[in-house]
Amino acid sequence: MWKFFHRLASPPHFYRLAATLIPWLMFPGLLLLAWGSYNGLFVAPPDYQQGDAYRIIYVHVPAAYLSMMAYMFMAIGGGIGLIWRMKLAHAVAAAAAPIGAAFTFLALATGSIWGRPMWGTWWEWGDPRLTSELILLFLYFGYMALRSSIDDIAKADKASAVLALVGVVNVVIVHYSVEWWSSLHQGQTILKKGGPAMDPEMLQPLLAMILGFTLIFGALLARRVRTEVLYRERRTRWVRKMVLAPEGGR
Amino acid sequence: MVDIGMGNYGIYVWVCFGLTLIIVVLSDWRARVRHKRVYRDIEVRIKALEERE
Amino acid sequence: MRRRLATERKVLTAKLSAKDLTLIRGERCLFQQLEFALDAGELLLLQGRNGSGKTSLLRAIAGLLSLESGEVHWNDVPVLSQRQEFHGAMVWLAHRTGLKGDLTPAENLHFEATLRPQSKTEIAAIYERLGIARLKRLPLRSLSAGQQRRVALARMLMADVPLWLMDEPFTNLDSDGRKLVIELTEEHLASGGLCVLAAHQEVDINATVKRVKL
Amino acid sequence: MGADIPAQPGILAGLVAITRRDLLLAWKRPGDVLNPLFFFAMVCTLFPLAIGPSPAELMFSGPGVLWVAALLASLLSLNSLFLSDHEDGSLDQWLTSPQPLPVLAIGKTLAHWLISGLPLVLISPLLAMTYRMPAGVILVLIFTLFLGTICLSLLGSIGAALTVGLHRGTALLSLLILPLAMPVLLLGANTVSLAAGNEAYATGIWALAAYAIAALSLAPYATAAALRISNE
Repeated sequence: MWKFFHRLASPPHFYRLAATLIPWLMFPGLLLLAWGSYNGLFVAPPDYQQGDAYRIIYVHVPAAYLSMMAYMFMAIGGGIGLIWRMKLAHAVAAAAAPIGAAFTFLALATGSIWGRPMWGTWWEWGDPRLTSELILLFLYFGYMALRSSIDDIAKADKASAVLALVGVVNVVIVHYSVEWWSSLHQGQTILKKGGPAMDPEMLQPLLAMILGFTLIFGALLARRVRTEVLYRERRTRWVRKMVLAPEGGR
Repeated sequence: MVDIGMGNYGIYVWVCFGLTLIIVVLSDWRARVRHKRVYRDIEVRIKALEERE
Repeated sequence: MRRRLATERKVLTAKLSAKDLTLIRGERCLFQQLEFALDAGELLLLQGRNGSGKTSLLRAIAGLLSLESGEVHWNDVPVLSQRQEFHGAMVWLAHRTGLKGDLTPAENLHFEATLRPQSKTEIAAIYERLGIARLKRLPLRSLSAGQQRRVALARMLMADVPLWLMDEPFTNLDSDGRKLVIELTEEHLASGGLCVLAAHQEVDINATVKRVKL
Repeated sequence: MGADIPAQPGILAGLVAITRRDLLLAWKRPGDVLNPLFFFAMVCTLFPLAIGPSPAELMFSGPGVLWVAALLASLLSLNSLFLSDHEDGSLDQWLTSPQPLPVLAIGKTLAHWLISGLPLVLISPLLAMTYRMPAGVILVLIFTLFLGTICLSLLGSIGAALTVGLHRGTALLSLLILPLAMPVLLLGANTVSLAAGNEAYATGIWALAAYAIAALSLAPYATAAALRISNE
């Protein structure tokens, strides 16, 4: 087991493994998305309260969930990198940030579009989830700004790892404080998300979408980590050998 | 046939799904482009070094 | 009296060594597979041009830089696993003195005294020796660069530690000052101390000198 | 006396010394203390000019305005927290001293709070009065600002440590710290608003106090780690 992890952490091994992994994540992910979208859009019955507008949750919920998950990847990757000095973990953290920011943006945009017919406004400060998500987007911006303003990669890795760990504690605090805050101001009824009462015909596509999104996230992450690894290892012998090999290494 | 318009909500729903598609495709495309660029830069540098030796 | 004996004993066992040190800063490899071993009473001279990595090596020894590979050992234990003990046994004279221009030498040194174990030597004697006794109530920024350097030297003399790290200690000093630095280093080595000194020129000193060329 | 080991300065001695040194430095350069204070007062003056002098509106927006102004003012002084110590080599000396770095970080943060946080708390009643805040609410404001500025100084020390030595430090620092500081602002300002509306506000105070304690026990470690990294 330990040996497996050790090999996984070796950059050339990971670089090759990720390349074979990407299609295996990408295509099932796309299939699940297609199935989930079809069933979510056309098969699942309309919600008795929100009508067809609720179908936005099929993209909003997975995006919101992945925005958190990407942040966890950043924080955990950074933590592992700091404690065990594992360079691959830092590469994962660096790669997760832009993907997480993209999904956070998507969650915000879909939440806001959903708000238009439901609340009659594009932005409702009273909704704690949207507000937390906005703060999360700012946290991503801060993280990426810090990373890009430090030239030395090793230093950037460590500094942004500290920031991500501090940020993860903050995300929890933001969540609860914003919830408290919106309860003060009698926040509007918020987006209904799942729960035991949900019709299986509605729930199944949602689960498929969540799983599909996760696989796509994995594929995107693997692709970006490959780039990070390649760049960080640009002076090593294995990269040199790969580049000079007749068939190349993509 | 199903109702594409979904009452009055169709436009919102379709925009959301469209946006999702755009963001996923764009993310993947950008990641590919970045990888190619990094690879090419490294290739150029290594080959230049190789020729000098 | 007993105190001094204790200090001497501590110093006698002291040993600074390193193996396989490699440091990469940005795009450049500053040194590779560097090694040295330094015993009590010995001076390690780091020589090299400007920008050859002398300061980086000193910073790495002090534990301020993380190395690509290799470890520095203090008494055969890796420095990073006993940071506090090691830092309690060293003092470093850096290019940037770490003294505040707004404060007087006395105020600066009063603060410094709380950071490290202090020797019993009278502070007045140290001021006298360094020739800064009459300056101690003036703001540091009103002193010349050489005088500020002497205040930084006072910090080293005040500390009761076996290991001195010195980065270009002769900068800004007049010939008297340079002689003084040599004398102080010789005394420190003679009492069983260790010293790592980075300089771009030759140092004429009466002690066992080991060299690292960068 | 323990004769066999050299006298090792105590842990608290380092904390006290570093705080004392920073206060002494601030004493010799009073501008560092006064600038954020003036900034705070001026931002608080801007708002009535922008939204009009109607007492009802001022009473309504007072807590939020005072809190946002306090947040921005404490942000203003953060950039210089470790900057001069980094530039003149003091950081190198602390990092190579046997004193535990988190303790030194607490000392620095304490000094920063005494220099830039506490004065804000002290002049806040004056500004609150111009916003027609009743005495009871002012008391709540003082208390929340007291706890809040502690939180902000602690959070800010992490950001200042992360950005020390970077070229675009100031703008970056705000970008890093503001999202982290949002819960503090939210808790503080809303607690005062609740008090102003004669509603139960104890939850906010407790939450702020909990935040301050958590920050006090965790932030110094993050600051220390960040300093080690930034000073490489």
